[in-house]
Amino acid sequence: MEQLVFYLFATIAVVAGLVVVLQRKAIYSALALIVCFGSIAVLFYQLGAFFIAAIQVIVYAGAIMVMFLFVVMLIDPESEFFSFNRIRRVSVLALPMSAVLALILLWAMPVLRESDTNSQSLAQKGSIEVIARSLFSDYLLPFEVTSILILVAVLGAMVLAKKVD
Amino acid sequence: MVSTTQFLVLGAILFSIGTLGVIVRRNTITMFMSIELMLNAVNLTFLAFARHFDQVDGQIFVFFVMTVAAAEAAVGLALIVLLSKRNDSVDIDQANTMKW
Amino acid sequence: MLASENILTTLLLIPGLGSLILAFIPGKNHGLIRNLALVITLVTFICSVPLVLDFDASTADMQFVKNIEWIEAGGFSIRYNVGIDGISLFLIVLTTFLMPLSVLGSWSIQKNVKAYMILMLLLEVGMLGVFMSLDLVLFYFFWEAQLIPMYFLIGIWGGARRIYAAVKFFLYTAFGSLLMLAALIALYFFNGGNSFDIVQLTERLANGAVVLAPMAEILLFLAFFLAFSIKVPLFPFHTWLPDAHVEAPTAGSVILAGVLLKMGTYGLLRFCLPMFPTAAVKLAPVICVLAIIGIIYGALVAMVQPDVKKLVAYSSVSHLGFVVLGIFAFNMQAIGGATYQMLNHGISTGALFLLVGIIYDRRHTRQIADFGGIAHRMPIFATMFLIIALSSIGMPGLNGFVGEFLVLQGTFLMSRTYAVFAASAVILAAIYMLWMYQRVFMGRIENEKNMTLQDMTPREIIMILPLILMAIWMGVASPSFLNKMDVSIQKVVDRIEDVRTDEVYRVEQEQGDALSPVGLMTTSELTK
Amino acid sequence: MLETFWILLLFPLVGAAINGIFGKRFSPGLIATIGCGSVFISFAIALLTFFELLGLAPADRAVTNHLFTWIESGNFVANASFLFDPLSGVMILVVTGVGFLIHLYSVEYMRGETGYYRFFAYLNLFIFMMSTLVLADNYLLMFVGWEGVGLCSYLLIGYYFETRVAGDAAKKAFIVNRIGDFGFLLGMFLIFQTFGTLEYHSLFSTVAERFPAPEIGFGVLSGITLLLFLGATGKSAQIPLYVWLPDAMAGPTPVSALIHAATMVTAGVYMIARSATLYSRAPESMLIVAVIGIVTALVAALIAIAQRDIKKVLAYSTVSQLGYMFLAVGVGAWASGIFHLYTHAFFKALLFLGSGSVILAMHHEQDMLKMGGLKKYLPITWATMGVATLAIAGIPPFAGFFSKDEILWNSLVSGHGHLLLWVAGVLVAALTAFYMARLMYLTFYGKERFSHESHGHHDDHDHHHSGPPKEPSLFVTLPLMILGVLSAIAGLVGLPAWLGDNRFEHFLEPVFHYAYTGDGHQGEHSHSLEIGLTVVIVTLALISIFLAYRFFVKNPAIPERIAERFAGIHKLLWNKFYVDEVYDALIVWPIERISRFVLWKGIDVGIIDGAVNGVASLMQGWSNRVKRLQSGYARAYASWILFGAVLIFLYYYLAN
Repeated sequence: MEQLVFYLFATIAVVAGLVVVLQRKAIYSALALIVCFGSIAVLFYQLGAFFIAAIQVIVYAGAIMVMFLFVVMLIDPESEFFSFNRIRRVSVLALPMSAVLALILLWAMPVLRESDTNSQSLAQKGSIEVIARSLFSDYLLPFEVTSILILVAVLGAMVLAKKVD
Repeated sequence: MVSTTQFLVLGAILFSIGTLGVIVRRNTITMFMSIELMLNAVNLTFLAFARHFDQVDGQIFVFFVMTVAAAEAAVGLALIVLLSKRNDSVDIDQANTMKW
Repeated sequence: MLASENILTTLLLIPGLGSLILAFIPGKNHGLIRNLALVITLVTFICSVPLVLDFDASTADMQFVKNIEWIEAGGFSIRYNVGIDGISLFLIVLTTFLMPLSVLGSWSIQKNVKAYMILMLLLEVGMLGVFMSLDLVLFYFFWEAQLIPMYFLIGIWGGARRIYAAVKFFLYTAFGSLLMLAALIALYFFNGGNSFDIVQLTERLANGAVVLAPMAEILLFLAFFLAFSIKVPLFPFHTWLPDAHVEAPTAGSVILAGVLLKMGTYGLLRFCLPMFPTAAVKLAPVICVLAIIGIIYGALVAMVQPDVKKLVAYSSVSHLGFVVLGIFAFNMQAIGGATYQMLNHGISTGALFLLVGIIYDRRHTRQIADFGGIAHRMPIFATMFLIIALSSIGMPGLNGFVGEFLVLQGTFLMSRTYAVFAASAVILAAIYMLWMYQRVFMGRIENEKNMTLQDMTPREIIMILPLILMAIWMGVASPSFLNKMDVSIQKVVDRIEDVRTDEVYRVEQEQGDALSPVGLMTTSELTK
Repeated sequence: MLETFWILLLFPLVGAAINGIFGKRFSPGLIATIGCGSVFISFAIALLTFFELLGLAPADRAVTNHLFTWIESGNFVANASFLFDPLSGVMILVVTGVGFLIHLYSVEYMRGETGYYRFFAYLNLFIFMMSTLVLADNYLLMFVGWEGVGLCSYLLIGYYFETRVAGDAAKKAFIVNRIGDFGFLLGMFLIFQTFGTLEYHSLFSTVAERFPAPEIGFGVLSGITLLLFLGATGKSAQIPLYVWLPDAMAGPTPVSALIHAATMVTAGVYMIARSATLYSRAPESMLIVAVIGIVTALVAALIAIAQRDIKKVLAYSTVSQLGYMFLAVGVGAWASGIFHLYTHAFFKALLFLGSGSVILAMHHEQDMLKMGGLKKYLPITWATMGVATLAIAGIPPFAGFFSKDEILWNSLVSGHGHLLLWVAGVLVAALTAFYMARLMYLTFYGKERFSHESHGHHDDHDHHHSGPPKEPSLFVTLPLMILGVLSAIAGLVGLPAWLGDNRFEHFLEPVFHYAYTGDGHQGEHSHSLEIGLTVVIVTLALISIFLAYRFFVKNPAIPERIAERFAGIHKLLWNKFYVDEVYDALIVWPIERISRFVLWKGIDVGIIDGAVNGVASLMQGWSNRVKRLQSGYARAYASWILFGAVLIFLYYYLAN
């Protein structure tokens, strides 16, 4: 059952990913990406990261992607054709190189002893409480810094968006 | 039970797809989305290892990656808007002034 | 007045803080800035006088030492360690002496006076620091620190090709100093990672506490030597000098020739000889030949220069060749003469550049062909120029002669051939200086623009007069300087002699007394 | 005065300083008073000291004044200390005495010049330097004076610096002198290296100790003496460095008289006499000195015959007479050399001053072919110059006769002498009589070849009245008369052996105490031989004068015909054997060209800077290529990142 779920959503994720990359219209790409994120969220859940899975749906698929959609609608990008005319030499290499990258990543995959996998405490580990405890003790400083980062990002976005002429 | 390796393979595939997208697409927004895809692939790997080693740190890290991604998206999209207004296009190849 | 250990620090602080004060003065207030800079440099000079008065000429140890913690981390220790001996004493005084004069010589600067003066003061800090540092890292710090103000002085207030000249100057020097940095660090580790203390290191190298492999010694020597010889500059590393001099503003040239070049020769005396005597002895023939080439070559090239400043610049190459030759002749007269010649060159070439600056301010050209007969219009200027030119070509009774004579005599004791070639510069110097003098000052005024030239103003006379008096004093009363250097130089010479005797001994051991080796001959010649 | 004779040096120095710094505001009278007064005081002190010296026993006649240590480094010490002994006594008297007279002369001669104060300052400075030279008690201090007089000579030759000729001549004089100084310097180094001191007394006693007999072959002493001699040839205008002296006549005439006739140019002779101890032990050098001396004398005398410029004739005559002096010291007749130096100072100074008087009267015309018949206008000048001419021609009982006779006699009979030297010497004596008589006849006799109107070529000197030439004032004629008297009688202090006692020689003897005199042949020859030779020489001189009379007064056409007949030789002589041109082509031109085109443009700019800039442009070239990677296309950058990442992964993958 678990395997079935995994393969189902993994396939959806890969296909959706390919659509994102290959689709000419940005709006379709965005929608495909949402699908992809959703299926990845399922996989997160399967990994026991319940909290992260929830955030994935809420923040990523929800907030960020909506922002993307807004932008797509706002500037209405023209359809794009695959063309290598500008930087032919580099782009021609892109596909094989991506393939090589994938191959290397697969080849280099660490051989993990599955027996080491410790899934007894999945529920505990993934619980909000565990994460929160860690976040507000060991990772307090990075956490706070992140808040400043977001603040800066918000301000930056505003300044940038406003600055036109 | 799904093994860690399976997740890692999936992560690798997704990452490569994202990479391909960044390189071949000229549409800035699509490039951006490809980057998000790559980030997610990485997140997947993080979580796989978190489970594998039974540690919460991986999840924390994913949390941070997401925050950064959000911030990045905010600024990045603002930039895209700006760029499209300036160039009347979201074609990345038209924004080629950053060179010698 | 001041605790003796604090004098040197005070010397660093006055111009340093002075530049800070200048930073807070409104930039438009040119007059105030100039006068303040003058006062600051003068005060520095006055504070350096006690160094000469209180200097104990009977010891070769460092004096006025201040040694405190600077950067300490575990066993790693970089200290603020300053002090002087007979070699650096007068170089410091020379620096403080030339600074007020160069500030006076910068009155015609109109562009961004404030930044200019601040850079001048920082430059003084850097130069003084180089001469008084007793810690390798501190030395390196100042060595690099003076580079930056000079770079800007040339690059901002220079002539038409100033950028090229500034970059060339910077790259040449930086190239050398990087090698030196590597050598410094190597020395630190050879010293057992103990300290960067120059005095301690020299002693440990001398008494065998630190032993360098022959190859290591040669490499370290070369690393230091290259840095210093570029600075000197020794042929064939000299081509940055004419460009830098020609493009630099007057004061820049004065400082460059008067002090900066001395840092190279000072380094040779402070590092190369006492620390790596064996390598120095081994490589001396090559270096001496380069120095002699520089002497003759510089003079010949100076002869045909159409630009007065470039002529003086090439003459510096020639003069500094004398200094290097003297240093590598390894005896009292030669090294004493070389040290004296450093001061002489600072005085006379500094004055020459100031004088060229005076005429440049009036005519905005330095081409010899543009002048001629200006002795009519500027008799005082012509007279002063002549005195300084004579001092530069080694007229007895003026300073240049004493140094040149001692160097040549010392060289003669080492090798007659070298001395003969080097002495030929006596002739060449007369040719290039007097030929230039004739073309600039004698004859009728052909160029209409020269008809309205004004003679020197009181400010300019005040600027040159101390240098002339100094030239005469140093030419007549040389013992008042040489006596203070003697012991320190003797120490360097002794160190070299130790090595040479060892070397001779070694060669004797190896060869028996079947053949008399070259080294033996030179030593026996010396001891005769 | 013996304890403090050094103060005589101060007066000219102070005089020079006062006139040099403040003279511009002084009246000419004040300037002249300071200038002449300071030298006169020096002369008076010198005279006093000299008489005190005479009061001492001959062996004690060497007094040293130590002032201060000048240079001290290691075992090298040079003091500023001065020595008064018979040799320097004679020299200082000549220097300050003749110097004073010439100062006096200049008061009138230079009147009205713009740089009056400058002139007197330089002249005083010269007296100071020359006094230093002769009074120094070590070689290094002598070198100070040696260079110092060179400098003053430079300044004074270049006095009329607005003319190109003067500037060139000044520079040439200084540079040629410097070539000599190069030798002098090396000589000093060699002395110090060998003997460890430069101080006369200790040096000479050491030399006498270490070299009891002359060295055989070419040794260290020969090296030292030849190097010093190189210095002497520069200063005293001997072959090969004599070329500067004729040009030096571009300076004012009093300068020519003082520096380029009476004092400075004799410094070389003085120096060799001073170093007699060294020279007498280096027979090879002695021979070279003598040969160079006599060859110079001959060459210069030949050139003098064909010159038209009155001062040029005198200049070559000086070179020639200096050659005599070198012949003297070259054959070991030190005292004779100094004796000739001493008499020559009087009559040659007189000749120059007289020629100055003529030039003044002729409104700065120096060509003798444009003079003639001046006797009736300038009687005093004529008379005094006549005395000097007789003196230089060696006609008894004038001063030159005694000194020249001594030299020629010694060149024949001394240990270093040779018949050839004597023959050449006699030839020079005859030539000297001839060209000097020519000078006199062309100038004072025959037709007047000038108009009475203005002759001034130099407008700026035209402060003298036009009209018939007339004798200048007492300032000019007084020195002439005093020198005339001295030229006539000065020789009497050194009578030849057959006439009595050579007191001059005896007086100088203690100075040459350490000189080697082992195998001298003097005294073996009879007085009758000496008298006979003297008669021969005097007769030859008289014949020469007669010939000159025939040529230049009686029948002026003869010289022209001779000149036409031997056009080649005449041209050669007129152009001074083309020595200047040869030096120019062989030395000056190549050095200048090589410096400019090979060293500067070739090596400096071409190779060294070329290499440096080459490295820079190589870098630039490569970065020009590499910078294309920076295309500005974000996707390209991304591809490169990917490429790099792949490489890194590959590396790790393959490495494991």
